[in-house]
Amino acid sequence: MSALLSVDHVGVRFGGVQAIKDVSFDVASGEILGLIGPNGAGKTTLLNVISSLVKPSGGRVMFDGETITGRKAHTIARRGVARTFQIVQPFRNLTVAQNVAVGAMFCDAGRSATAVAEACTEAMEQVGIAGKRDFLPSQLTLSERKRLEVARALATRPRLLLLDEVMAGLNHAEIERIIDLIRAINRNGLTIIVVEHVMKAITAVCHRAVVLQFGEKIADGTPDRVLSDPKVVSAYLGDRYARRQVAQGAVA
Amino acid sequence: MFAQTFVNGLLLGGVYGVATIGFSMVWGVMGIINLAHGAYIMMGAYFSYMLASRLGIDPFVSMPLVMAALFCVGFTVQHLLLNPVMRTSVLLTLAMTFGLELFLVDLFVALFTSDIRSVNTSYSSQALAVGPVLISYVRLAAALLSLTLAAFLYLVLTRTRLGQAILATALDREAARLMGIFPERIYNYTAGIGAALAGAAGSLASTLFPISPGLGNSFIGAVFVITVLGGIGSVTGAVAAGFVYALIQSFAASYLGVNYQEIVAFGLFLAILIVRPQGLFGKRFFGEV
Amino acid sequence: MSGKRQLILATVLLIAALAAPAFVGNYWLRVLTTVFMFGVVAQGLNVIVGFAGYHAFGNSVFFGIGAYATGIGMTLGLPVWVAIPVAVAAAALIAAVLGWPFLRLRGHYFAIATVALNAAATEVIINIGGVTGGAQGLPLPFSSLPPTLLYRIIYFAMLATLVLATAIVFWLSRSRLGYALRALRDSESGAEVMGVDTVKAKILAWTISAAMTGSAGGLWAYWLTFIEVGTAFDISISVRGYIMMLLGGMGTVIGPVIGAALFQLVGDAIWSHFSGIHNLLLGALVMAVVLLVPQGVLDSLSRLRPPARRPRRAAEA
Amino acid sequence: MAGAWTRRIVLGCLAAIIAAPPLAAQETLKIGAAISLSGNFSREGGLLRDGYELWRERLNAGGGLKAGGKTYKVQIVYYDDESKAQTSAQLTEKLVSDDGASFVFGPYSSGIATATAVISERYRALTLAPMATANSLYARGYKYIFTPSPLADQGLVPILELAKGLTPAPKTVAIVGPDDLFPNITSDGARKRAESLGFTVAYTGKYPKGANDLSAVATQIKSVTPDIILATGYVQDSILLIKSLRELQVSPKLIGLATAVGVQDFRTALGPAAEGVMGVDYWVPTLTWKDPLFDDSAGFAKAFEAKYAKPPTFHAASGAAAGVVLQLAIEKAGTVDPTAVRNTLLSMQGETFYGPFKFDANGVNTLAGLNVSQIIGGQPKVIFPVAVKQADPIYPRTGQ
Repeated sequence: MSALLSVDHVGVRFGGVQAIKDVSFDVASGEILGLIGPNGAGKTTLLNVISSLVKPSGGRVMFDGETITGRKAHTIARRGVARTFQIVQPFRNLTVAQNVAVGAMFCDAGRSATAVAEACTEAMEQVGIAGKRDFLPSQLTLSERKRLEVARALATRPRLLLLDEVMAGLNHAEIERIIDLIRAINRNGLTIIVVEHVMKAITAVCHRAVVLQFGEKIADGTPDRVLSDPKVVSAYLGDRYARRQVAQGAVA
Repeated sequence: MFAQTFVNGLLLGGVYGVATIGFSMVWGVMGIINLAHGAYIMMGAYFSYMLASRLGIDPFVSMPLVMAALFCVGFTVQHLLLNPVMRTSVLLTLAMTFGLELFLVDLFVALFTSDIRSVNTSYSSQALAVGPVLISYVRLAAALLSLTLAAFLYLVLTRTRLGQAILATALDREAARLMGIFPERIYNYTAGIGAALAGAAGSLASTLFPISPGLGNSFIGAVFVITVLGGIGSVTGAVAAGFVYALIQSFAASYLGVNYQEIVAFGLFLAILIVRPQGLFGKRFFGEV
Repeated sequence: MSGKRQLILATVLLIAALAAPAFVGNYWLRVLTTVFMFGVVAQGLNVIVGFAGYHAFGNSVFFGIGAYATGIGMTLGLPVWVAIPVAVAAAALIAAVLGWPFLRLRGHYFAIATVALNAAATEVIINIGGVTGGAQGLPLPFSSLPPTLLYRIIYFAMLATLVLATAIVFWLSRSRLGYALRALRDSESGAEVMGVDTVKAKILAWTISAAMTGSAGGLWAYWLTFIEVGTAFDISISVRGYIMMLLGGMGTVIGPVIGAALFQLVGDAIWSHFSGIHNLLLGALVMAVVLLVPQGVLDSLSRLRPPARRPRRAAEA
Repeated sequence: MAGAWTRRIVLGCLAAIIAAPPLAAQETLKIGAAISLSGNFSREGGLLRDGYELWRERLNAGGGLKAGGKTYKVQIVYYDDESKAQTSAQLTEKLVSDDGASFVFGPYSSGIATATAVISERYRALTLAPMATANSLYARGYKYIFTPSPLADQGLVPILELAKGLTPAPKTVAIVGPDDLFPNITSDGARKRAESLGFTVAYTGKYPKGANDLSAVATQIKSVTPDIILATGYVQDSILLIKSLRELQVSPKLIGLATAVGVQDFRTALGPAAEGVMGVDYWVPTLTWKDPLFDDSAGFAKAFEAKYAKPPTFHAASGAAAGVVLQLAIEKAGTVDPTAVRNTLLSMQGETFYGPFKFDANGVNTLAGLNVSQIIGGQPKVIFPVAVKQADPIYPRTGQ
């Protein structure tokens, strides 16, 4: 498997705060990578660097063999990197179908109106919101809005999908549906980075996980191995608790 | 001339500061650009004038009264006119305050005619001579009172429960609500305080400038520039920027020519907006809008 | 209101406007011309505010630029039909150049920056003097056509400009650019990560907006034959346009035109009966509109329609 | 035009119902006036209207206007132009095309008048513009606009002429004013005249219109210590300027304003600081010119005070004088056809209480003169021209 995306010694500084410190990892084509860490670890910032909403102060990001650092966000989107936002950002005054259409419209300039409509319908059906196509986002449930977010991203026909906490705030049944959805879209060959707090989901869908703490990468490996790493446990639960857990061999 | 120019700017800066604080605070806390702020200043000046001409109360003495009256105006306007609109869209408040400004200015034309009035005190023309530099007593008093007011407001905001509630609401309205603060009530108080400060500025202006219903218009441009210069919502920033603005204007007028003072001010304003929208003096005191 | 209804309404209005000169005197012709002029200004604002969500309160700067460029062009000997297009191009070019720094500002900051731009332009025109006439104002060459003919020509020219502006907004409402603008209005980063070149879209929108506003200014200058900075760069031109756009419904195709007609005609009715206090009443009217029909009159008329078909709401900060 | 006719008929019927019994035989002469009753110029516009109104009332009370064997009642249709050129133009169009006014009384300020003159010109409606005196307006070749008042470039000239004869002879002059159409012309005119009279113009300054503080101007003026300070501003900024000069203890030998110091609120606003300030006035109550309607200036002042219970200002006087000029021209022409009246105006010479008039082809009154008053003991006293003076000038100025 060749690397579709490589994050190469990326650092981000906001004023005096080093939000990301020298983080490197690769994502292979077809892989689902989990990106986890406690609040404030810099996960969303890292996604922002990949989709170029934030400029890194050091390092670079390569996508499909090309450096994309410093490119405009929309050109990166057009190259095939799609994402969702942790706090959903639907276009409030556009209907569900129009929301998805924006994604379909701009990532391939040559697409005809019918092709746009087809891509829209396909994306909405895939996430299961086709029945709500004429609703406004404010009329959707949270779960539906999260799926709308995914549908918009899918409509851009991406090669890499960045999902930022699409499960946060959802109930069990809804989380199951999203997990099924992620698996299904991955089966179509889409590479995915999942940022998530729901550990069950990470272990269920990810092939591999990267752990960040205070902007630094502290672990990288299969979900099971990573989650039993003492450093990771202490990052989440504090040092003393971690030592005890490791001693008892009861992690995860 | 250099020293006199410097003193001119310094003396005026305080009044500019007071004229700006209320506007800046309302903008910072609620996201409302109150275009009627100039009308509030004008109303303050008329109240002072009335008290001085009818009852013979010196504007410096009647200022608390004027501030109380304007507090009520600001509070009521916020409660009846602005809070309902804010539920729809914050930017619509701009249209609302535009309408209010038209209404108030014309109301005062109808009440007082557009005759020009002025408060003349016995010490109006007296000045303290420091070497070749003259310091008008009225201007000096106005400048010192401005600083006192700004300091007082700063203490209210940082040391009282109301002040803390205002700051909390500015930072995060929803979080404030969770903490048991009713944002709309805080908005009423904020608007009241903003209007009271405008009233104070009007009071001071009545001692320095001729009074007419258009008085506020001549201030509102400066108020905008100073707000942005000082950082939106910042009390200390507004005062500091008031002095900076007045000094720049004073020097631009003296050394480039009086007709350049506005172009320099607006140029500066645009430059700051584009290069440093958080204002000259560091971070915003209140939350992002 | 659905697109179809808007189209029917627009057609009816257009026919009425085309027929009007046969029925009304020169005064009403002038009133209607003023309505069209503000309709163009409101449509210009609709593009940048209603679609892109950038509240350009100081758009009157392009009105002034259009007026002054036309005035200067004509005093230098250009015929009016050359001077106005040149002026429109000048307004559009200035918007395109200034768009890059200005449109990086958001919300209130952008709104205020445009106001400052308008004030700065005023000062620049005064201080340049010479060809702009400075504070003395700029008289345009006096047309020798008889008033009835001249004012009809201006009427139809203003109407044509309004129709063109409305057609552009109609095109925008269904074009890719329109989608891009509405998307970035609601979420700029959301639009960016979906492949929308937001910088280009915004600058394009402001350029279109400036061109519309500039053409209104150019025609106005020719119409009035004497322009001063205070009247050409009067901020109340764009504030009025803004209120008209709100009144009719921002982001709709013909809302701003309806708003212009309502506001201007009601305003005229007010000052002819209440001279001296009309600003008081106008202010009260503005407050009432904002308080009672903030979504615009078109929207209020269509409240009974199924919610999902409801036109866009007023964009929020 | 059908719409206009419908409206006229409806309005006509309404008017007939209301006004039918008393007047039927007499004809009406309609004059249009779009003036500022709100906005920046509401105050001056209101004063001007007072003058027009007084003329109309007095004329009608005396039986009306007689021309060619007919008697006309004069009706003036007023609209508020909001101090905006665009609105004024629209209303002037309404007046001449819709309301059927063939004569127009001009608005306050040259800027607005320049926008409306083009319309009355196109419709050949004769306009008398007593308060629009910018030279540029009368240099455009318009045929239908006339002003009984002197032009703006003369605005400060009489003070300079007066100063020339004073002892100790003043030498240096500072000229300051807002950057605006009318003041700029006055300023240029004063500078040229001062130089030709042998004064040294030590300082000329323009401040932005609507400036809220003039200490910078006062500081600059102080640094050149001129003998004479001339200000071209309006009432409000003149008050501000004098306050600022006073605060910085700038005390020249002479302060001269292009605006009338007789205006009530000028004196009340400044109090003792107004003492000794000179101002140019289009009209003063001691003038001895005669006309058949008001007799002389004292008669005008009396009639004005009887109606409005306040002393008249030059705005009102110029408005009433414009009415008298029109009245004399119509009576002489014997017709109310505007073009005929215009030709009469060009050929005739006459006088009103306001002063004598004889118009050149551009509509400028070549005989117009100006007066100077000074605040002496809290009251405005006429000091120039010598023939009508009430007091000798106090010079050097002693007021503080």
